Parts: sequence; C-alpha cells; structure tokens
Amino acid sequence: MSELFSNFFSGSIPMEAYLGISLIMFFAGVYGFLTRKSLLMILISIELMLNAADINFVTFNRYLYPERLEGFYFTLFTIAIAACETAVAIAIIINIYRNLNSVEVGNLDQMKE
Amino acid sequence: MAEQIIFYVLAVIITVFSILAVTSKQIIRSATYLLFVLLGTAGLYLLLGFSYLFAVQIAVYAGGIMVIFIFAILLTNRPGENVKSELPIRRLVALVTSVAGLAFCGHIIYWNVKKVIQLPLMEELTPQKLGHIMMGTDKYQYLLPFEMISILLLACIVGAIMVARRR
Amino acid sequence: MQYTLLILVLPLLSFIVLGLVDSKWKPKVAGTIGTIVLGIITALSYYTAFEYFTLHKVAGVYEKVIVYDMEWLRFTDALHINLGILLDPISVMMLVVISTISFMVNIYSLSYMDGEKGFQRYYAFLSLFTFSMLGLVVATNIFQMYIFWELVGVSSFLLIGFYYTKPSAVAAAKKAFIVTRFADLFFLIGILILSFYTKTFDFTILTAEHTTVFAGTTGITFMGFSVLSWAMAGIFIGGAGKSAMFPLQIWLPDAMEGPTPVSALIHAATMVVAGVFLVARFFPVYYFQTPEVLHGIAYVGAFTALFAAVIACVQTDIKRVLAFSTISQIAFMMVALGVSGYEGHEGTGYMASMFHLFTHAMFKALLFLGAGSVIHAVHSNEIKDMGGLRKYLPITNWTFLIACLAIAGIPPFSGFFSKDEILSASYEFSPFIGGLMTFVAALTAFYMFRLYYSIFWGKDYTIKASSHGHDDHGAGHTPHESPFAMAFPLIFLAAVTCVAGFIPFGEFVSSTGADYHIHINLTVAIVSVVVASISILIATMMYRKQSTTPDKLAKIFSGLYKGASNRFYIDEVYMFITKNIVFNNISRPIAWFDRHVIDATMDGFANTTQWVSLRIKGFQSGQLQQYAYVFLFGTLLIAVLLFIF
Amino acid sequence: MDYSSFLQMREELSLIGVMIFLLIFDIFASKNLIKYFQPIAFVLFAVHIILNCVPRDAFEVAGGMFQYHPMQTYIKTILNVGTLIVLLQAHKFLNNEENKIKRGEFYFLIFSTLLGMYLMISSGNFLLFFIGLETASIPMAALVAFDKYKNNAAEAGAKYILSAVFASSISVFGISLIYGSTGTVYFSDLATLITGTPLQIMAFVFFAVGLFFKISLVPFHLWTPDVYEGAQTNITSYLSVISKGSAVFVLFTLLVKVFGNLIDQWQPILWGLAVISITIANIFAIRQKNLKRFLAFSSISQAGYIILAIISGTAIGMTSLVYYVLVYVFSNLAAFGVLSVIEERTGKVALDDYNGLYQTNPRLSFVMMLALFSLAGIPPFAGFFSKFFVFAAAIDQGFYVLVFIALLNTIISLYYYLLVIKAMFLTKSETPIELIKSDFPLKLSLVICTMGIMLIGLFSAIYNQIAVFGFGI
Repeated sequence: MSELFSNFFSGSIPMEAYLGISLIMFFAGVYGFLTRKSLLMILISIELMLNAADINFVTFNRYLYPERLEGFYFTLFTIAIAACETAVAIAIIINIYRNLNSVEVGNLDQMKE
Repeated sequence: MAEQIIFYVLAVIITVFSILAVTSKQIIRSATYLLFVLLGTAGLYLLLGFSYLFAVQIAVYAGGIMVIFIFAILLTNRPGENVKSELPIRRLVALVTSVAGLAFCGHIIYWNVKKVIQLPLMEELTPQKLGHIMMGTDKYQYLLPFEMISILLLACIVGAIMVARRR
Repeated sequence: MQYTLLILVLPLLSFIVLGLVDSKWKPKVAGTIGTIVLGIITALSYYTAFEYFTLHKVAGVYEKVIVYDMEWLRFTDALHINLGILLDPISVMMLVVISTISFMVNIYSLSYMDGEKGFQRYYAFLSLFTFSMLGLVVATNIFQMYIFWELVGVSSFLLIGFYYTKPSAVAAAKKAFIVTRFADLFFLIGILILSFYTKTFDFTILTAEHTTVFAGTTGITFMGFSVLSWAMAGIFIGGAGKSAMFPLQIWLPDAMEGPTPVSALIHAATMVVAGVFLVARFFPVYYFQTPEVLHGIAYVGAFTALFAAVIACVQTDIKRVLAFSTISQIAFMMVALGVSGYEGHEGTGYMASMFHLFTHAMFKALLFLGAGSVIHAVHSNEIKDMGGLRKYLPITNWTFLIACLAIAGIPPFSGFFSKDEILSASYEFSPFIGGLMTFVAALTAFYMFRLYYSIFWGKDYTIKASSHGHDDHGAGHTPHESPFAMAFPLIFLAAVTCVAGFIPFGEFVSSTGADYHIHINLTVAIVSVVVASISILIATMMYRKQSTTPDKLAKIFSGLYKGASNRFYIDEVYMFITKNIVFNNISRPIAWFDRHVIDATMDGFANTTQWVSLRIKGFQSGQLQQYAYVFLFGTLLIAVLLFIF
Repeated sequence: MDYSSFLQMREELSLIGVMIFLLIFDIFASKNLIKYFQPIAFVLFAVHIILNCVPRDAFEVAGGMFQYHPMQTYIKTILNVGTLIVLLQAHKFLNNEENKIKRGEFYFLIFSTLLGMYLMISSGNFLLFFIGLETASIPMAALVAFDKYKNNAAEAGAKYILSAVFASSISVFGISLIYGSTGTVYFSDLATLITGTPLQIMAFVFFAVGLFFKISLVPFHLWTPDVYEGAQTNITSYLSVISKGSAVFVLFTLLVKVFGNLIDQWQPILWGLAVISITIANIFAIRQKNLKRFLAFSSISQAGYIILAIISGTAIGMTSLVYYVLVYVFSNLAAFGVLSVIEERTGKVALDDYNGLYQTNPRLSFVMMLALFSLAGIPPFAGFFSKFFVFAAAIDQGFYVLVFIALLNTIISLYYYLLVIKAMFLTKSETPIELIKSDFPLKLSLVICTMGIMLIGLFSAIYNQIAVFGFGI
C-alpha cells in the first residue's frame, strides 16, 4: 500500500493498478452474468468480461513486453470477435423475442432434467 | 501528476460504472453505463500510448456494438417496465462467489506478476508500422489472423441475418 | 491343413449373405443355404479331426498346430494381437461338437421355425453364432478369444430376443447380456493384468509346460494373493459368467424364453460350456501357477452343481428344468477340472471334464430338441399341460428316454462313462466332494425322470380349449409327432448318445496330449448306477401313476417294488418326505433364494443407480445462469484445489 | 511480403474455396441450376476431402502461427468425413419447402465452423487458436438456432451462444494471464517459458475450461443436453461429433505442446474430470426419456473415455485418441442418422415412440443397434477396439484405478444402451412408427457408418497407419 502512495506522488502508475481495474471489471461481468434476468443484460455482462481481458493484454504489452506488439494485436482481434459475437447473440435474442415475446432468461427453461 | 489524476479518474469511472452496469434495474441505463465503461477503457488505452487502439475501441464498441445494443433494447423493451431482479439469495451466492474469485485471482496475480512501476520506453507506433505488422507474414506479423477474422465476420453476418430475418 | 480356415469363413459368409438379402429370398431358400453351409462345415470339421488325430501325433503326444497366424494389431513391439487358428485336441473336439449340434439345430429349425416372421434373419443369426463360437475355440491367443467371446454374447442376445415378444423375454435377453458382460469385465481385467506382466497374449507361450513368462509376477501380491492369482481368478469369473456358475447363474433360466432350438444350441451345448473350455485352455497355468484358484473352481463348481440340482426338482416349466440341469452338469465339468491333476492318471479330471462336455452336449441338445418337439405339439412349456404323450409322440418319447438315461448315468449310454470318470476323479481329490457329486448325480436322475414321466406318462393328455397356443395352429387339435426335419436330429443325436460312451476318449484328449487309458472305477461305477437307479425308482413311483400301457422298463421297476412291500404305503411315505420335507423345506426355499435374493441384488444395483439419478436431477434445471454458476464454481474449485494440494 | 507460403495451407484454402463458391452459387444460380445445389455441394466437398487426405511433410506458415503436422491430416479427414455424413443426413431436411431458402446459409455456416476447427487444430499461436475457437462456436450458435420458429431451437441457440461466450471470455482471460507471465502467445516459445508459477497454473485452468466446455466434461457440460435437444438433429450430431472431436484433439496437442511442464497439474484435473464425467453422465443417461438428451449424456460419457487417452500424454495416447474419434464419428453419426430421419418424418424423439420400431423399420433399428453396441464398446464392433486402446494407453501410464472405474461404468452404460435396443426390438407396440422410406443420401450415409462400425476394428492397418506419426504435433 505504501508503495502505491509513494508511486502516486512520484508520478508513475504501477501495473497492478491496471490489472486491478480489469479484474474488478471481469468479476463484475461474472456477477452480472449470474444475476441479470434479461438476456441483453447478460450480454452486457459478457462485454465487460471480454473488455477486462483486453485491458490485461494491453497492460502486459505496454509494461512488460513493449518491444513487440502481441498484446496490442490480440486486443485488436478480440474487439472484432466481440463484435461478431454480439451481432449473432443479438440476432438470436431478437428471434427469441419474436417467439416468446420476452427476453427474460427465466423463460428459457423448457428443456431440462 | 496529470497522468495519475487522469488514471485514477478513469479507474473510478470504470469501477463504478462496471458495478452500476450489472446492478441497474433499467436496461437502457445498464447499456449507458456499459458505454461509459468502454469509453473509460479507451481512455486507458490512450494513457498507455496506444492511440490506434483508442480509436478502434471507440469506433467499434461505442460506434458499432453499442448501437446494436441500443437498437435491440428499443426493439425488445416495453417502456416503463423494469427488469425483474433475481432472488436475493441467488444474488448473494453470486456475489460471494464473484468476490471470492476476485480475491483469489487478485491474490495470485498481485504476488506473481513482475513489479513494474515506470512505463518503459516504446518506439512510436506510426500507422505505417502498424499497417506493416498487420500485413506481414513473418513471426509477430498478423496477415493470417486478419484474413481469418474476415471469414469469421462474414460467417457471423450470414448467421445473424439468417436468424434475424423474417420468413 | 489350410482348409480349416474355411470352417471360419463359410459361416461368416453365410451370415453376411443371409443378413444382406434378408427378406428378399424365400424363407426356405435361406434356411436351406444356411443348413447346407453348416453341413459343409460339419464335414470339414470331421475331416479336420480325422487328419489331426491321425497325423499330428509326435512322440505319443498330440502337438499344438497353428494352422494359420496373422499379426493383426501391433500394440507395442513386444505386445501384439494375432488372429489365427490353433488346433489341439480340445479345440478339434469342440469343432466337432459345435458343428454337429449346430448342423442338427439348423435342420431342426427348418421345420420348427417354419412360418415365423424373420426366418431368414434367424438363419443369419444362427450362422453368426456358429461363426463366433468356432472362432472362440480355435483362437490362438486370449485376445482373439475375448473378441469372439463377446461376439458369442452378442449373437446369443440377438437369438434370445429373436421372436418371442412376451414381456418376460424382454428382460431375459437383456439380463443375459448384462450379467455375462459384468463377468466379462473381470475377464478383461484378468487379460489386462496377465498381458501386462507376461507381455504376451499367446496361448502356446502361456500354457507351455516349462514357461518362464510368469517370472515377472513372482513376489507381486495384492491383498494377500499374488497378482497372477487375481488375474486367473478374473479370467475364471469371465468363464463363470458364460457357464452360469453360482452366483452368476441367474441369466440362464431366464434365457429359456428364446426359441427352443436356440436353447439347444446355445444354452445347452455350446456357449455355456465356453467357460469350461476357457478353464481347460488355461489349465496348465491354473495347475502350475495358481493351484489355489483351481481348487476354488472345484468348490464353486460343487456348490453350483448341488444348488442347481435342488432347484431343478421343483421347476414346472420343462425348459427351466433342463436349464437348471444344464447348470448342474456344467458345474460337474468345472468340478472335474478343479480336482484334476496334470499328468497320466492324475489327469483323469481334465479328460473326464472334456469327455463329459462332449457327451453332455449331445444328450442335452437331444433333450432340448425333444422338449421343443413336445412344446411344438402341445403349445405349452408347463408340465401341468402335458402327460401321457408317449402314444402321440413315439420318436420323441424314445429319444427323450435315451437322453434321460444318459444324463442319469445308466450304462451303456454315454453319460454313464463320462460321469463315472468325473466321480472317480472327485473321490480321489476328496471323499467329501466325491460323495457330494454322487448325491447330485442321484438328484439328477430323480428330477430328469420326474420330468420324463410328467411329460410322457402319468395322466392322459387332455385336449384343452384355446387357452394356450399360437393363433396360426388353432386350438384343440390332437398332438402329433413332429415332421421328419425335426425327428431326424432327435434320432441322430440319440444314436450318438448310445455309442459315444464307447469312444476311447482318453486316447484323443488329455491334459498333456499323451494317451490316457480310461479305466472304469468299478466301485464308483456300481455305487453311482445303484444310486441313480434308486432315484429313478423313486421318480417312477411318484410320477408314473395312471399309466395304462406299461412298457418294459416300467415292468422291471413295478415288479421290483411290488414284490418289496406295500406299494401305496411306501408311496405315501415317499410323498410325505419328498413333498413336505424336501420340496417345501429345502428346494423351494433355495429356489426362492435364487429368485429373490440373488436376482434382487442385481436389481438393487440398477435401482440404486436410478435412485441417485433421481436425486441429482436438480442440477439439470434448464436455467442458464445456474449452468454458468456451476461452470464458474467448477473452474474456481479446480484452481483452488490445485493450490491447496 | 511473401504470400506464397499461404498456398501451403491447402486444406483451409480449398475449404474456403468450396464455401465461397457455394455462397456465390446460392446467390446467383438460376432456378434450374439451384436444384442441383446439394449434389454440387456434396461433390465439391468430396473432392475437397479426397484432395486433402494424403499427409504431407510438416511445415510452418506465418512464422509459426500456423503449424502443420501430418497427424493433422488424419484428424481433419476424419472431421471431413463426419461432416460429409452429417450433410448427407441433412439432405432431406434441407429440401423441405421452409428450409430451402436457408440451404446456402446452412452449408456456409457448417463449413465456416469446420474451418474454425481446422484453425484450432493447426494453430501455433493463441491468437489464431482463439479466432479458430470463435469461428467454430459463433456460427454454430446460428446453426443451433436454425429452426428459428421453434421455441426449443431458439432457446437452445441462446443457451449455446451465451454459455459459449461465457466460457470463451474466461478462456481469453486465461490467455491474457499466460501472455502476462511469458510475454508471448506463440506455442513454440511458450513450451519453455511455462514453468509452473502459480500465475501460470491459474491461467492454465482458466484457459482450459474453455476447451472443457467444448468437450462438455462434467461440470462444464450442463448446456449440452438442452442444446442437443433443442437444435435440429443434424446440427446436434455435428455438434456432438465434429465439434467435440476437434476439441479433444486440440486439448491433447495443447496440453503436451504448450503445457507439457504442467503435467503434474493437468493429470489430476483430467483424472477427476474423467471420473465424474463418465459416472455422472451415465447416471443421468439412465433416466432420459428423450433420445436426443439420452445421446447427449451418452456423448458426455464418451468424452470422459476420450480423456483416458489424453491423460496418458504419450504417443500411444495420441494414436488411441485419433482412433477413438474416428470410431466415435461413425458410431455416433449412425445413431444420430437414424434419430434424425425418424424425427424428420414423424417428429418423434421419445424413447417410448421407438417401441416396436423393429416391426416396421428393421433396417433402421439394425443400424441403430450396431451404433449403440459400438458406443457401448462390445466386440467385435469398432467401439470395442477404440475403448480398448484408450484403456491400454491409460494403463500404460499406470492409471489403474481410473481404468477400473471406467470399466465399471461401461457396464452401467451397457444397461442404458440396451434400454433403447430393448425398446426397438423387444417391446411390442400397438402403434409403432410407420415404415420410413429414406432417401438415397441418408441411405448412403448409414451404409458408410455401418461399414465403419463393422470394419474399422477389423483392419489393423488403420490403427497402424495412425500410429506412424506417433505424437504428430
């Protein structure tokens, strides 16, 4: 902790601070996924989780391995993948809305046991 | 000093809005909070010196994904109707698990990453350089994934249209 | 002797052809083809036997001939699986037995199964079964044997469940399959352990007299027994499953729901003796390496023999009587193997076991086919629906009587000779086992004649209304003798039963391959014949009543006991002792135990699984978020556990 | 900038060629030509299979991002053949009036997921791997929701995509930590850099669950039965066979190639997962009344058996795994083929509906029986040999207890497989499913499967051929 304060005044940001933000974002996403009732909100939670991984990549790249841009490009492609996945997921959710007239996840339990 | 202040402001924004985004009762608010989180993330990228990523984050997430989200929300949401919340006991269980996971992962990560405080020097990322890396076929160059992701995008478009279009 | 390959290839071809054409050919055509192929195989087997026993005797010992050997799967350099044909006295003998019985059953089925739906497929399955059984006995290595072993199980499953759609048949096929598979699990484990330590599957290496392959197992023990003992015990359990040894015998009586010719082929003569064959195949290993397991086999066999014989006394379904009798007789063979020594006169048990296998196959198939003929005539399996049939079914009557005399051990029929050898081997091992086996032999004579008299003598056959019988036959007709296609196998097998006892069996089959001269142990022989005769006498007195046309045999017996004492008085004492004491207090409780305790244990396993399944269904709630929660929890749990340990 | 090295990626390029051609053909072909869409697709795809079925020498593209090894040709060919069988089985379904219009999409999506699996198999870099993983799962979600007007299909689609994305976000978070602790995502560099620090172990667990999800091991399997039930049957078979087959192969290669140093960590994980997967799936399978769910649980337990090959981590294990997948493709597709044709014609999927199937459809029930026997591992059908080899591979490395538990479970599994056989052959029904005339492609597919089930076990050359390349990664 004392490091954090001394760093604060010496004008540098430790890497753990970035990683901490991404972790909080990730587990906020996990919590959202487990508790939200609407399919769209679940999707929002997933965006948070993916975004957290992106921050990790960029942070590690910048702090630890600045000589190459692997984390940078990984993030770039992950953003694209997130877009793909959102598009298909939303298409499916809209389809569910048409069929069931609702986007509540609680309605999705016709199949069980 | 200015960097610190910006960082901690962004950190607070991201943390607070992340939590709000997954707890807010109204879906449209949730989406807005998510937008703030994404913009905050873009800010972090800028702070780390990746201005290109900043642009992509804003263009794709804020400009693309959020638009789809809001479109979908408006399509499926009946105004004035709040989303029901999960049973309190389940929320509690999920909360405990998430916090436990957070503590566990945080512990492992904090004690096992290299401690770096100062941002190391990095040569400037010119668009030419980025483009060269993107279009190259050697190690640490990314033409192959670029081509492949274009096929993924095409497949997703085809799939999404097939599912979403009417009869 | 390359032509022996044909013995395997022909039934396989027959199966493929008949299976493919299915209902495109007329039933008669398919049946004829199947039967002709079996005829060729039988001829080939006989020729193989002739050539083998005349040509391959080196220095007075029948050598093991590997006619054909192909490396099939190379697992590691040391361990590979071959496919081939191994000829030695017991496999040649089995070839003869299997092809003969199978041929007879094929002929018999032409008439018995006539008009059944799926006649062609029935013949296809018969060919498949014959193929797998033949492949089993000529296997050069334990792995090949295991494959054919399972294939035998599959084809038997197909045949049991073939055409009877009674609810009881539904369970029977499944039960037979699962029980034997359960036993095969131990077989497989035995194979894995054995091959792991010896690095070979090959029978010729494993059963060589002075082999060193077991050197690697010395000193390695598990729970007090050597690993080799565990392996060999596992292999025996596999054999016990197929051969219906206690407590795995539960499937065999139920399997009687299959068509009767199938019972004759599979559940009397061939498949059920596979376990005996297996133990015989491994006999040198059992004898030299794990004698304690061999003795265990003897005791298991003795107990099974007694157990099954006692139950057989109270069964009322004629096929079930025969089923329990089969269990009992196979147990005789197991006992003989278990008590056997190795060389010369010591090896009587081994020889006797194989001899009994041979003779039993013939007369038990005869009994089943006879029973089939009876069932064909009266359309019922129950004793109460029969009686006085001898005038309607003369051929069946006589052949059945011959078989009964054979199984009871009355000279000069074949069963006498083989059973006598078993008894004398048992007496040499321990008087207790010997005495026990003699008692079982007496019981055998009793329940077989109880069956015989109940079917062919006793009360007159009454023609019943349409309560029984198939629709296509119409009810209320007079029972009539079976057509020639069914009568011929009966006559043939009866003839074999009459003469087989005089085959100098020891000259062909013995534990070392060397000649062995059968000496009839007169004391044992006389005792067993006397005991069997007394049992038959008791059965005669109890069940021959209401007879109107006494025949020769009956005269001898009736003279004997009429002269001895007051007939009715003794009869009633006998009735009291047997009905009230033996039946009600011994046999019935044992039968009840068999049905309720042993069966229920098996069912219990199934029910427990069902119960657990019902308890945990909540996990599959259909709710996405619960799934995700389990997912996350699993992930974190794995991670945390990794750090704790 | 030398792009010519890309030409070495023949499998991927020719598949992309087929995809693009079919897409364009579907859009622009005239009314007369469009009738031949499916035959053309079959022929093109068959040509693609034949062109790519011969192993070549190992090579790398794009600086090791794409790594080819001859063993991959085997697994890709197996997946190809499986896909072809699925397409043949879907022929009739896609010729229905309501689905005709979506035919092109169906093929395009199937092929793009297949391409994703190719990428997963051949990738030498986590980035390409992740793209492959997503290409294999996102279009799959669209396929699961293919019957979009059916509530069950829509529900299954949503469950699938949300679960899949949840799994892959955990997985990508793991990859980010791996990157953080090593500084690279190239497999060849990672092998030495992964030394077993706590961070790497945690990262590995996070990453691996993404694959466990795809293989559907307990407890990451809960989505499986629901999605299998809801999806159209041909998609289900594709999901259960091809998707799973590629994932197990990839899991094995990654465990050995990248996480070889963590063997002390992943062996116990796999041990536990194999045991609970086989057991729990068996217990659930017994109580299923719906055949699709039944086969879902059956495939979960099959996945548990495959883990026995992976856990050994040896060349024998690899050979056994490829062999197992090969056999599993034929057995499972035969079962699903029968299921799909019956569901397609009558809409019946309950176990009770199969009562007395043998009376009316002897051939279909016969194929089903062979398939179930093979799945249960009864000799001489191919399934026995594949099980035997995975057991032997595990025994070879000393996993006796695991093998014993697995063997005991084969008895339980036999019980429920026989339940189906019993229903078809022995239980009499007043109203059995009527006689079903299957079309030529379906017949062809079932014949291929039957031949596979009957013959693969008997030709040792197949196993030996696979064994030639040993590890093959």
